Amino acid sequence: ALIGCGKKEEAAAPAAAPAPAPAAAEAPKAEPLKVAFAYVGPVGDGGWTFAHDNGRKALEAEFGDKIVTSFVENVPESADAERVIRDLASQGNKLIFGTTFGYMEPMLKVAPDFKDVKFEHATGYKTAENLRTYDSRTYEGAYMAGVIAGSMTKSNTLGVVASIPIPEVIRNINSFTLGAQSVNPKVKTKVVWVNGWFDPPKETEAATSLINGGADVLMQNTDSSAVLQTAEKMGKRAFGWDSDMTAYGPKAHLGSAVINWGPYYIKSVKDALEGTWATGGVWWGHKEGAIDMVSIAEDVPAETKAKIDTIKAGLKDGSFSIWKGPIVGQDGKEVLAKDAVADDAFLGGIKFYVKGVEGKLPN
Amino acid sequence: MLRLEVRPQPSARWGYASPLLALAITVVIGVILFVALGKDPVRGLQVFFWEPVKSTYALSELMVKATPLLIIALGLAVCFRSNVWNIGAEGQYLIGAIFAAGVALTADKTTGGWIVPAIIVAGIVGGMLWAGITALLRDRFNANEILVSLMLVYVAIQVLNYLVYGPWKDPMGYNFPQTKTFESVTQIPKLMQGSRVNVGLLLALAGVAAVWVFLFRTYSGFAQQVGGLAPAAARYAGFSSRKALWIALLTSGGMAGLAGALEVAGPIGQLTPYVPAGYGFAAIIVAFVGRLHPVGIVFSAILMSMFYIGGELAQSRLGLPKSITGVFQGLLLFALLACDTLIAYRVVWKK
Amino acid sequence: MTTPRLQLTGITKRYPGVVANSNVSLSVAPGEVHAVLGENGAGKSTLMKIIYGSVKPDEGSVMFNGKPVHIRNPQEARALGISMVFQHFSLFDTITVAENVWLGLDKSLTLNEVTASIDATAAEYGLDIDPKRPVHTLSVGEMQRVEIIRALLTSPQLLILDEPTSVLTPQAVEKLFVVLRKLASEGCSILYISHKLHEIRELCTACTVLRGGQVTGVCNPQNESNASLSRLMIGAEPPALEARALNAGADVLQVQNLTLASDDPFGTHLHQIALTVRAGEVVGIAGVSGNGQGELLQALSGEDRRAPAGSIRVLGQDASRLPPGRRRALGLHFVPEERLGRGAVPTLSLAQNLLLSRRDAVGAGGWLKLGALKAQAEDIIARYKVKANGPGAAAKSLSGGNLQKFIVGREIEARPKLLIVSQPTWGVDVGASAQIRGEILRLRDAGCAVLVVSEELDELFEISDRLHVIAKGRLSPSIDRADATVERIGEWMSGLWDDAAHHHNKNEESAHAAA
Amino acid sequence: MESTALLIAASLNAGTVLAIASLGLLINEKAGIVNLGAEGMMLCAALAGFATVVHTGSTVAGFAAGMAAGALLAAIFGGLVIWLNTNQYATGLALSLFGAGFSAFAGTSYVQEKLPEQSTFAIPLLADIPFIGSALFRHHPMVYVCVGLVFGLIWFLFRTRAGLVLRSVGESPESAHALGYPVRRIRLLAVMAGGALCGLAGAYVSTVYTPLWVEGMIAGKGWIALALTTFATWRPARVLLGAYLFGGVTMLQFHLQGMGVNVPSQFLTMMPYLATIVVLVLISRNPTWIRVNMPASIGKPFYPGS
Ligand SMILES: Nc1ncnc2c1ncn2[C@@H]1O[C@H](COP(=O)(O)OP(=O)(O)OP(=O)(O)O)[C@@H](O)[C@H]1O
Ligand SMILES: Nc1ncnc2c1ncn2[C@@H]1O[C@H](COP(=O)(O)OP(=O)(O)OP(=O)(O)O)[C@@H](O)[C@H]1O
Ligand SMILES: [Mg+2]
Ligand SMILES: [Mg+2]
Repeated sequence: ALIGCGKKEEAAAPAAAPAPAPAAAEAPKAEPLKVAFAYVGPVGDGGWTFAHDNGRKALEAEFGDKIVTSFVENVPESADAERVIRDLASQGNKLIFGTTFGYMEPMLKVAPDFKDVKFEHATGYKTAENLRTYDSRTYEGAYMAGVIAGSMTKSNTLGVVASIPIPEVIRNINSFTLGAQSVNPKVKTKVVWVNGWFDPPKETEAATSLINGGADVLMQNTDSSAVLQTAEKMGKRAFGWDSDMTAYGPKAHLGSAVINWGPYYIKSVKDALEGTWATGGVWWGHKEGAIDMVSIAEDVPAETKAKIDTIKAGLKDGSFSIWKGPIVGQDGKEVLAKDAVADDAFLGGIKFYVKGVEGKLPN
Repeated sequence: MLRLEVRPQPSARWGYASPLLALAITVVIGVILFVALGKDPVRGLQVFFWEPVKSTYALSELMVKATPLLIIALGLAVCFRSNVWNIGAEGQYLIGAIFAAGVALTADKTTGGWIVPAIIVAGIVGGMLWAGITALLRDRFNANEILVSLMLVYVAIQVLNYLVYGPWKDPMGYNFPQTKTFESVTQIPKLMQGSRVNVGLLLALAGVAAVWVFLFRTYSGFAQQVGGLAPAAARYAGFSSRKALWIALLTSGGMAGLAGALEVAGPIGQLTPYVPAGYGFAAIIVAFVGRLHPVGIVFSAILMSMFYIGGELAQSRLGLPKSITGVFQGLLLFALLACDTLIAYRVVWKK
Repeated sequence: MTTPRLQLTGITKRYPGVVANSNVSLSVAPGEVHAVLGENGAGKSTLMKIIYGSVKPDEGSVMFNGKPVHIRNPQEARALGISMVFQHFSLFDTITVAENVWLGLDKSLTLNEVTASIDATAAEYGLDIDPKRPVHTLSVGEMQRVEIIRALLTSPQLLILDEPTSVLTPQAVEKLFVVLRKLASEGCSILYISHKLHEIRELCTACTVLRGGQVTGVCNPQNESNASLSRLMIGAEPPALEARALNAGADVLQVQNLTLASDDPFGTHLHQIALTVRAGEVVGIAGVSGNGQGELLQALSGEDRRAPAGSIRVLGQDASRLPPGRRRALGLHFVPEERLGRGAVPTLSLAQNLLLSRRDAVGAGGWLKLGALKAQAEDIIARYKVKANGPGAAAKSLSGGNLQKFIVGREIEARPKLLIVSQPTWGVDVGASAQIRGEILRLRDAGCAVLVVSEELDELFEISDRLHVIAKGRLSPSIDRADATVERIGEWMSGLWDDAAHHHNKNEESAHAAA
Repeated sequence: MESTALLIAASLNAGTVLAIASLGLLINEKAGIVNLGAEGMMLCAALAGFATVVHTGSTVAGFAAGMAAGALLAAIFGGLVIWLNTNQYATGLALSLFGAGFSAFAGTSYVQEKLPEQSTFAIPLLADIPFIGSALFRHHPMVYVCVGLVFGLIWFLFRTRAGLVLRSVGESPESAHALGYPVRRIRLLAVMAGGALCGLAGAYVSTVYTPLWVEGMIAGKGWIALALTTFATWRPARVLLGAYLFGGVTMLQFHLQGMGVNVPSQFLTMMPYLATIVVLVLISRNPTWIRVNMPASIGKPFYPGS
């Protein structure tokens, strides 16, 4: 089952207090493992934090009374983060997930003081003995969305409501464009930056502006459903992002590029329980079940759907690479030679638009 | 009918009792709220009023949180007492942080300890400059300072974003929007091992004394306040309202900038888009709850920090959303404003 | 005997710490012009507000045309036929005359109908006014006309006028009296409040005197003398001031060619002001308020520092651009007309208020010597007999007269070489007025130059050695008190003085004509 | 061409939110009260409106709920400021803070809710006129209601006796009191009317403009609405014009980005705020202008001596 498919009942479930572990008393076994999450947004953002919280729920479903989970939401990426994470560690949590880039430095500071606690940091790049990093290949979802968008656009103009110009977002815009061009070489992509992850009215305004500018299929790399809703209102098409957003725009929805953190969290807890946890960094994609394109709209041509299935299969068995040369940059210069496959270092450092993306990359 | 009647003299007793009454009202409403939400009220109060002070570590964290609030609120007290409504301290705090970061980024392995004072001075200058814009527009064009200073907060946030996404981005940082972490020599010296409290706390306490002396023991402090209490009297006395405006804004801007510098070169240690944490706005409440009095502000900064930390703890301990902090802060301020009426008026029963 | 129009019995009104009215009874016959006389704070306004329904009495009853009434608010009063012109105008500056009048009427008239009736009433009573003008463009006299028209349009049976003449020129007062007599002859009763004895004796046929909230006498003022009324009012005759010889010395204040555009859009521009005050003399400036007094005083005190260079000299030094503090250092001290908010900060203590104009208790580096400050305040309180709760009392807790005594004391004790006083006894009772005037004259005899700006001609005649009149931003030539008459000064107040008295050249005169 | 029309349309829509709130604040201020709590009232109203639509499915009910919420909060503010004489600025700030906290707190269970589908609007015939049709005649009715509100308010303030009374209370509460008008009650009504309009604007944001609920979703619009009243020197028509201009600048930043204008997006994001400052400066330079139009008692407490 796809945990990314957000169900309303799940979201409405009361925020998780550390559930009393009734099993602990009966079971002669060891204490349950205490697992904690620090979230950057509200669990109900319907996007990034929501997806992480679905992962947490998947953990509870998988391990039952062997673990106890808790979370703190809305932890600003400021000096407060360190206190919250330190508090979680001193509360006896043995595995702590920090789900945003901004917790990297605070976690680096706390980790050495709690050698027996394992820290996991999403989207960062610095590690320590008891701190490892994890991330997901969101660009795979963006690419698949691009394929669908390329086949559905009538104006040959796509729009992306982009959050902030970090490599991940630029990579997603590029991948989206590459996907579209793979089925429709005439496609152009317009990008509007809103300089934030979560600002629904602004996302609405940006989406409106893109549609006014001629875009008829939109994707967003922001965390709310506002873009999809705007497309719905204005009679255009769009995608869900991070979680399944079909319900927010049933007519506009073309598919949702979801992140499914469950599998990784399950693996991580397993590592911790079995004593096999070791530092490092992982980057999971469709292959590991972390990324998917779901709820594809019925009016998407069967041909395109088939192509998506091929891509998924190719990603799974490793026979297909999204970032494979020749890839030409916006300025017409080749950035990836023919048949060269980009490695993770290349992907992690993308600072250019590919050909077909309009406008100048900020800075 | 209950009526208000002016007291011949403001009541000194109610001056002290009103904050306590306001706090009591807030606590009562809090207890009702806890019960309504099905939470144990005793546990709830514990989380807000006991856990944040129960250990040395907890206390030290309370101080970390309270220090910037205290510093900014002190400056705002001077400002509000002068009847200058600077509500853009958040922007001044940010620009202070940016200036401080600008200096901190020049440090390398060989830099000496002089860099710390330089960082602090840069922060103060930054905050002053930003507040100076408001002062200038108010002085030259009579533009409303409430609105200008507020709009400048949004501008400051974008300046910060521009820098961390652009020119100041850590070249080794995988393009993430943040500067490199500052060299350890730039770190504001900590007061003791094992806690994050730094000399900022001492600066804040020195600020309390300085503001008290300025306001209540110096001629210029007197002149400053007359402008706020009775502008025509200030003109009559020959106290320049322009000077008062500039002093008010530069003081509060400088203090906010100082807080920004202490925060980036202290607990944060680098410039990120998340430096704006709302301290500038919260400090407005701190200043009011502290009656715009330096000593009162010490207590209100601590109280406000307890609400913040309590709000964090209430999530992991009680499963309450963090926004409960804002509810309590707003309630406290409402209650205090209402209770303060009792200082100047007494309630009488009249048919 | 006819039923009285208004009959008050046993009215009592208590405020915290003050009994404003105590067992007051009063009766007004139809068509009678009835004076209510009393010094400041005697309770006159409070009594009138009770009649008009804006203040509720604690005890007592009101009968109107023989029927007991409970007037709960001004609307009800107006419905009964009671109208009131307040001591402090209740006009709105930014809206027009017609709209102002409209707001004071309860009938469901349209604005156009109101405008028409204003024109009609204005014609009938000779109260000339353009209903379309915004109120802020009116002179004070015209504003009062608006108030009176507003009252008349309700066709009142009882009209209350609370100190209507304090802002009028003597000629305007005469005109007002004509209107009031006409009204009375039509059967309208008038309650006329004033502490100007000669006015009451001229206009009124009955008089109720209040002292400390109590009725101390009922009489027909036309049968009384100033002295006898005064005795009823304050329980004693006002101390007479003996004439003193003039012993004028060197020029202390010299003002020439002071032309200054007001920085207030609704203000008066100053034009070619010339003025000299010598040591040991009191120079008075008469005039109806709003004719440039405020602007002139601001320029002299340094609150406004835009005066042309060289236009204001103090002891020979150019002071036109100096800030107030530097002028004080030259010996110029100033008592403004607004006590609360300008002369003193309402919420601060008397001691702290000393710091506004005195720096005696300021030590090195601006350090405040609180002990010295307190002692100084105590000294002034004792010397000037200020009734206050000690040097720590907030300025706003003092009565108007006591605060004025404190402020005058503060400035006089600074040993000024030039004292400028605006409205020295405005709203101050007879006893305190006499004390303040006495202090001013003592200062003059000690060789200080004194400039007094006042709207009370009696006061100016009493203390000045020479007089000027200010009108429309221009200052008349000076006239010795001995040569001045009320008629002449009254004429000058409308700006009609002989230009030939000044040595103007032709160019300047044509400039005047153009202005 | 068409994209310009759409830019205009989007600007009008964005401006409508600001205009409605700002007109409400204008009513407040005409009576002499400044309510810095606009942001908090709009947030609570946005939640109230959203929740009502979730439960009833009726947008109109949502608007009504938003107005009620706004008026209720305004009444609390008014009670403190008008009867207890608390500092208007501080009380307004408290309301802003409380409103933000309370709406976030009470709204947690609505974050994932969504609203029933909404119909699109077009005025028959007019909507089909090229350019003008898509610029002006395809809006949610609220956009036209807002224009109507402006004319209604102009009529009320400057043509009716009640409006004159309201203005006179703002001009000189002492005089109005002396003439026997119930100043405090009038002020309270004005404050509540202002709150109701802020509430309407808030509910419009959460039910139509961006039909969802997330905490803090008003994102500074309340503050800009406050700036607009000064900006417009307290004239309703100028408020509308200013709001549209502001909406235009907001939309323009995205439009320029879409056109590939080579300026860091942060600077474009700054534009609306800088524009506000610039206009404030231009307006405030002329003190006469402000003096004649500004309610004289604005921000000052009034306590009638009993
Ligand atoms: N609202 C009030 N609250 C408390 N005391 C008041 C109030 N109004 C008037 N007083 C007091 O009541 C007394 C009578 O005041 P009132 O205004 O009636 O005097 P007045 O005779 O009209 O004086 P004036 O000649 O100065 O106008 C004064 O001592 C005054 O201070
Ligand atoms: N509106 C008011 N509210 C409360 N107290 C008032 C008010 N007006 C006056 N008082 C108080 O009443 C007392 C008398 O004030 P007021 O100025 O009327 O005195 P007064 O009798 O006119 O004396 P003076 O002749 O010296 O002016 C003072 O203590 C003053 O503080
Ligand atoms: Mg008096
Ligand atoms: Mg009176």
